[in-house]
Amino acid sequence: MAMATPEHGSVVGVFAHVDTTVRALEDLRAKGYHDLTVYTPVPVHEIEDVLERDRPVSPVRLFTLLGALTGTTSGFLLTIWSSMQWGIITGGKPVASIPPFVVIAFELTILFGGVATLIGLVTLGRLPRFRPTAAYDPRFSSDRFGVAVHCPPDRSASVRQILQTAGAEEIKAVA
Amino acid sequence: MSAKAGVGALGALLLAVLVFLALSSWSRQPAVAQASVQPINFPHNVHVQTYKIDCQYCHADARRSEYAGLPSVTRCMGCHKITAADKPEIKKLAEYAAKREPVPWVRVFKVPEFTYFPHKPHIRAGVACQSCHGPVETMTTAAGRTGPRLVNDLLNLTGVRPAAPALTMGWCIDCHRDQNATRGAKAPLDCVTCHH
Amino acid sequence: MAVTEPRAATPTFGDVNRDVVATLRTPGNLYFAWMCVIGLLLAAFLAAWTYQIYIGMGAAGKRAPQMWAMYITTFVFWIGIGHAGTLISAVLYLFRARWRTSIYRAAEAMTIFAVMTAGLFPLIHAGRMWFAYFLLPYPNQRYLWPNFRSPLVWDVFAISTYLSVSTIFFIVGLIPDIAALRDASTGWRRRIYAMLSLGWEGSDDQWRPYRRAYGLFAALATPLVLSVHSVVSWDFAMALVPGWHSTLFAPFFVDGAIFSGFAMVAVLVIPMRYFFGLHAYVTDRHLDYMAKLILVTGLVLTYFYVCELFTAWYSGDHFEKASLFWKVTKNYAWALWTMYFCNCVAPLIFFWKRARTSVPIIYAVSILVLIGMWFERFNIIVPSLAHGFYPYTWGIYKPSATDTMIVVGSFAFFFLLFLGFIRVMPSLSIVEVKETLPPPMKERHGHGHP
Amino acid sequence: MNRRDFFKIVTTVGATAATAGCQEAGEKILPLVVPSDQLVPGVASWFSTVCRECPAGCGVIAKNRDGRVVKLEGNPDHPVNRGALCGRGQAALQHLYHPDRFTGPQRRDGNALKSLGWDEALNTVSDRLSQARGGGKGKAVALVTQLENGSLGTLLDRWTQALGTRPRVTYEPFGHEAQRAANRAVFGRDAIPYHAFEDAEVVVSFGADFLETWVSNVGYARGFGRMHAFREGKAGTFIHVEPRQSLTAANADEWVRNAPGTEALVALAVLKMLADGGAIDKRFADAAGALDVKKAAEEAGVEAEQLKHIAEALAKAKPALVVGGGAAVTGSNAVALHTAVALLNSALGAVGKTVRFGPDAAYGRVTPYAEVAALVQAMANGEIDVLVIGAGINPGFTLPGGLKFADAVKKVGLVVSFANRPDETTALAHLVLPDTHWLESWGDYSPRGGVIGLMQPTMLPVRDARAFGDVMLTVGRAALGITEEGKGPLPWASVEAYVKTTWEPVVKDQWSAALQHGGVWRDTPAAALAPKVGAVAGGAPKLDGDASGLTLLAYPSFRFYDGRGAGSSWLQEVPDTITQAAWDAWVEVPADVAAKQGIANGDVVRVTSPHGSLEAPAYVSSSLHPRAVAIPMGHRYAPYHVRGGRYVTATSTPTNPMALLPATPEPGGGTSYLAVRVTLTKTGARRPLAILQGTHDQEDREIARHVDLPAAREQALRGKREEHPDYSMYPPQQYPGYRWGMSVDIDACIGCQACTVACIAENNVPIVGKAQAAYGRQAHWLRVERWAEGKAEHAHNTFLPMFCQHCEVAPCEPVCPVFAAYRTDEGLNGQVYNRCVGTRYCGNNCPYHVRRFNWFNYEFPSPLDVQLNPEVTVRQLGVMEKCTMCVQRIVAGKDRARDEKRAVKDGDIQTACQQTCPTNAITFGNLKDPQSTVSKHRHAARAYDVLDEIGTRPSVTYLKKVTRGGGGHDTKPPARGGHA
Repeated sequence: MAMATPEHGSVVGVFAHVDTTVRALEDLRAKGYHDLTVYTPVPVHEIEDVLERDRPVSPVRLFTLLGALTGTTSGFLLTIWSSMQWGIITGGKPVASIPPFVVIAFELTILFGGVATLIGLVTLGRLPRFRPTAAYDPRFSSDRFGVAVHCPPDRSASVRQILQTAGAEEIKAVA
Repeated sequence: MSAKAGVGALGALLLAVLVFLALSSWSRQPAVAQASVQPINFPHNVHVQTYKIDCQYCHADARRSEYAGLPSVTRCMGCHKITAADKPEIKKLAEYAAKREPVPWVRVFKVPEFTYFPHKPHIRAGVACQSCHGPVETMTTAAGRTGPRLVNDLLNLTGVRPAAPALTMGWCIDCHRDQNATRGAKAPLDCVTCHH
Repeated sequence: MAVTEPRAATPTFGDVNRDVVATLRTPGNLYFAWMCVIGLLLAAFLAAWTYQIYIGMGAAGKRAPQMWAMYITTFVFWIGIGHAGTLISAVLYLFRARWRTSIYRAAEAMTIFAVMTAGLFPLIHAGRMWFAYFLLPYPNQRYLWPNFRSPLVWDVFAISTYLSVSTIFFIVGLIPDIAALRDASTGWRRRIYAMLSLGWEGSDDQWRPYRRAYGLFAALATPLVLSVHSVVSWDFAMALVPGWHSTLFAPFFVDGAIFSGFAMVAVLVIPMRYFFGLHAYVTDRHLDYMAKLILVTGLVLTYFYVCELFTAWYSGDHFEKASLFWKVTKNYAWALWTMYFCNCVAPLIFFWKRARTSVPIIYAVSILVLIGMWFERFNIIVPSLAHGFYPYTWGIYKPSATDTMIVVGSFAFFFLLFLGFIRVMPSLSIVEVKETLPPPMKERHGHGHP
Repeated sequence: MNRRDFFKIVTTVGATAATAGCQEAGEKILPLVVPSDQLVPGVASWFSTVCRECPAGCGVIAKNRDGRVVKLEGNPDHPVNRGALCGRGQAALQHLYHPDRFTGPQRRDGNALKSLGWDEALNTVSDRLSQARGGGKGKAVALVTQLENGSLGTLLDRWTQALGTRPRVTYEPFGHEAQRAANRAVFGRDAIPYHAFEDAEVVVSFGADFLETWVSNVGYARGFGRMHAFREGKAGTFIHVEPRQSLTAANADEWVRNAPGTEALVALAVLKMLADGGAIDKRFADAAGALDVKKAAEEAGVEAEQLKHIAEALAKAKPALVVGGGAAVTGSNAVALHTAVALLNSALGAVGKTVRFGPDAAYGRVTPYAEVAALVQAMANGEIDVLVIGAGINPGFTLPGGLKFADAVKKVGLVVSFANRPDETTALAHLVLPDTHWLESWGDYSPRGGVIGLMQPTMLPVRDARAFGDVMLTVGRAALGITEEGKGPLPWASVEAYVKTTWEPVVKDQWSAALQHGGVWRDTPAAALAPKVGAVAGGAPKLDGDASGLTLLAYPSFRFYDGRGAGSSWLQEVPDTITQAAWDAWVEVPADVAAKQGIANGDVVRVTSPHGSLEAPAYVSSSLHPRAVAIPMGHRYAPYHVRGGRYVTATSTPTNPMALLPATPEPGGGTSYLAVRVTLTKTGARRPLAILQGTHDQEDREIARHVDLPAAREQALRGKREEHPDYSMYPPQQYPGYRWGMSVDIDACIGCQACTVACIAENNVPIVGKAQAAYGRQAHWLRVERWAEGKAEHAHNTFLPMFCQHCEVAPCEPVCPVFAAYRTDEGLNGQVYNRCVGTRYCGNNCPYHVRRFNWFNYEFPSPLDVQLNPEVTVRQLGVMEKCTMCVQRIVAGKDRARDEKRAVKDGDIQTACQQTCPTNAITFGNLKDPQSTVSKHRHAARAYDVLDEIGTRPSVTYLKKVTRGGGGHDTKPPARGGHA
């Protein structure tokens, strides 16, 4: 997981191609640079393969599971409890008639699951961001790939070297 | 954020449900507001406390009718021909009596629309007037804050359930349920008893 | 309106951004002309609705025995339309059908707007719509709760869940695209897009949960798609009315919904492709696939129709048989036969490959299918009620000006939302289209087209 | 405190309880000025009086709540109606609170009427009267009133004597003059006897519509119910002879459709057959003379077999009752018919048993129509200077067109009408002095010998009005030059004073008891009378008009009588049970004729006779005799019905069949209703009728079921109901207290619609108007359906009152999203208006379609809103409503029982429909009490649930109709499934 530490600056390499980006990443990792942020216009398998190698699976699914379970529980709780409030009989059926309540529980399962997933996405992706990170470049949303390497200033030359060799179109240092 | 947080969120939600259930069982009391403006400044406190007149002496229809009834001018004059006849408020009363006109009292208590509320069974069941009308014996002109209020509704919407305001449905139900539970009364909880 | 010439070559990542941004240029006069028509229809819709609220439901042509009529018909119609979008984005996503990418954004937008349009109808339909909030479960001073046994309450839950989850799904899909728009725009637009994109940057720590979440949304939305129209169908299936009380209804409705949904997608995407010059993205292959889907769902629907007839006959239920016989032969027979023609016969043309790639034929069949599906719901509701259990009340429903205006106005409402959307948001998913393109490589190897 | 003050109660308390709207700040409560020991605000008081909607004179009790009458019920002690009331009686309130009622006197000003003061109005009349007297033209003063045989009548007769005017004329359109003439001839009694239907075993009617308007329809319907309805294996037989299938005919076990005008012939043929068969004394055969039965049958268009059957039934009966002559069959041979009927009764030994002279009907005191016609002639000749027309009658509408009353009236110097709302007669009057409504009046009325009903005001006059008698006393004294009360030949201050004076010797100190009781009644013995047998000429009636034309059957509407009831929107909207048409009038056209002329339902046809013509929409009837055309009388609209198109749009041409009739009376002196042949022309216009019933064919749905008499007897002995298997997943509902239920005996139901009107009155049911009713938006909680079986031209009809079935497994309840429809723990289907959102799902899902929706905010045009029952919510736009089993009465009944510290007993609570039913077809009670009538009905052999195969388990049980064998039509129901 990449975190820009304030005392460190970043060196950003802008790439036009996937294979060059992958090469830069492989090289950086080989040299022991793990504090990387990669900007891509689309998720790219090749890049993900490099990055995901030593990372755990994203925990979004836990949010989904918990949300969904909450939904199921509250669906049944709400329906059964509120029916018991008056105990009104309709159509000769028992007051707490489970089959119809399954529908409500199901819908709440999906709803809460969806909302929880959204919450997971927002928290884990640290959204919203009100100010762009320094390393970001508008081209990254179109057709360029970016590799930001967070390193102390004294290592930046070496990083630049690696990026250059990999085939970066442009290299810049940001705060 | 982690799985721990998710468990925490679920816990918080369940807790919220419990708190909400707890709040739901708040008790009920008639709300009192400032006194109404009436054509004659009728002091309930004097009549009830000083002269120990029973409510139903004047509101004589309560025990036999849907309405509690208001005393006729003649009945008022029965006492006030002599009693306090020189007071300005009584002179007003005497004027109505002389003109043979009813006193245009202003309504204070009114149940919501489409609701049938008969006094008779409540009197028969021994419900004190004050349970619904508040401590009228301490009031000058009758006062009551009744009916649903926006603040109350909004609080309800947020899940906090404040005590139901007087003369709303929840308030009636609270009392009926309470009476059935504590006194073994047979206060009906059937919708059509009041809504027909 | 600028019509961009189709470009033959495979577009690059940059082309995608440019082409999509191009769709957001100031539109031409034709667009504004359409908007004027829509505006007028909407004004009529609002006037009719206001009148109906003021004077009472009697303004609409409802009566005993048709206590429900065109409003619920149109409600179910729009809910059905709202199926294709999520089906394309979720189910086809899970099945990794990559051809979905170029149409799914439009389809999803259509879904949400269709469900929003549909959502108006229960309100329009309620005799005291100002008390519609009684259907929501919230603590209140009356200590009253909705009746969770009522299919209408299920509807409230199903539709609001569907709308919420679809909207979340839709917005999540939009975020990276809005970021792209942000980066391609200036001034106040940029600021708005920046806010809407939530500061999306496309960094690997964002893509990771994003991809995961997207898959989960798809997994949640799939049973939801199937459940929503099932729940709507239970509005009928749970009732006793002959012609309604059938276990067939849930799959029958879901299939019909997909059927009409695809037709509506075709109706929307074909002009979009033409006006926005998106031939490179929406190719004849896409049309072919959609036509095939329409054909398949149409055949399934025909099977259900046959089942319905067979069940009525084979069950020996007197009321059911009488109701069906009446529907097929009496006052509303024209509506039933229109439906059979539009839904069963018209799509058969797609057995010919040339029809599947002919834009006019696809367009015409899609419109017929939409008409047919509207009539399907009409046939379920109005004629069934007209010939129910009790002969005393048998009668014929006549639409009034008010309900006609409201039904027509609902189309205006839908198109207002849709046309507005395609002017301000990318109607093609930038990210997903790029995903299907070969990624830019310096050396030729790796990905090809699926 | 005097009586006036008694009602001077100003209170808004009651009025606001029922009406919708926002809570207004500063709402006033006005208490009584003087306390009252008789009246408690919020508690109803009941006052008994006599219904004057027709001359039958049923006893009525009026429910007064907070000074206003809100409901009428039959007086349970009154010997005529025993608590029941017909729809017209129930709807009298609509005339009391009629929006068109005049406020104070009116004077003609061109085409309009203008208000004027009472003094001026009375002076105008008295001046004119004294002028006439002074000029020695006392005989130029004529007084026409409705049938007033009590104190008011006597008072008015004194008035005519004192002023030396023409004798008073009592005008009743249906005066039964022919019957009187026949009884004069046969028994020497100028009277209409009491017909004891209840004691008969077999009733044969030759056109007498005794369940509709004939003489005393409520009393006779009660009697008929007791005689005819199946009870413990006993059931009487009823055979009806009439060319049209009237409501009465539809109730017959055997309806014989004869050619129009041949009732006398049929009656004589039956008499002859009886005599020839030796069942009766041979001498009665003389009456029939040389009549050939076969030929007569042929002429009458009936099978000889049917005549034989009638004769056999009569011969076997112990005792029998023969009645004849409804207005529709009263033609130039009406006296012959009645003579034959009298002879039949006499021969069968019915006189003294089921035909009782002694307790004679008040109708016997009506001035024969011939004298009315003579008066009109005198008017036309300019002999009349002052014409005073009392309240209740509308000669401008009800006199035959051939008499040209409107032209004759123009020759009269001063026409004074006492009608209290505009009608065809006030349109001709110079001065209108509105009479008080009978519910606001003092008086008395004797419906039959030995029974005198007392009338008292049940509330203060709704509009500025003065009692007819009071005004006549005032103007009479003034015309006589007497300025003070208490002097001269007319000393009484008011009718009230006169009534009290005349009753003083009768009741002595029992005045208030009599008032409370509703009058005094004592048994009058039946006279034994020997008949005088002479030859009767039973030939065809004389008919004016084209010989190729169709015979016109003008018949009194059971909803409107002669038009008196038509001012009520309740009665207008309640459909005619046979046609199920509401509001508009129609021309019943035989199917053959319709097919030939291309006439469809709703096509406007012009009906022309030598005396006039009318235009009305056609109703194609397959049961009407192919040589006849039938038009109901009494169809007219009140101004407020048509104003602004409220309920209907005004028709430009008359729809009143009286316009087609000749002036000539029949030999008995009565109006000749069966007197013309008419031609039909299709005008090309269309005016669809508001027909509320979708179809009369139940398509094998077994909604109305029947069982034949032997099977019913056999089952009754076994005494067990066929139980329908119950397939519930769930345990049955438990009822901690009561479980309310109802039962409807469709064998007893005669389709009179009284229950529908009572329900409207009790439950504030709104009126929607013709177009809305035709479009399935009628708001009735209760409807009386007619289901027809068998051959179309000879349909076998069953009447089935349908209302909320209060199902235990109610389809309406679970679909309601907000619990507005739910099951109470006393077994009702509650409907909570406050909660209703108006999704109408319940309305769709109710298999019986008895739920009603408020499509609009229905209005109750002032002052009709004063009638609204304060105990029942007036429903708002957008909510569903339906029968509540009169839950307000249940609440009140339980309250009464609790006051007395006991449980509710069977009979404590009566629903409005049950209370008014003349034949006791409807029962309400506690199903948990095995001794209650409703429980017994529920488990009776004849019991069934409508649409039981759906499994709704209704709380309303129906008892099958019992079909009697014999007769010309198939009585077997089409068998299906396992139900008998």
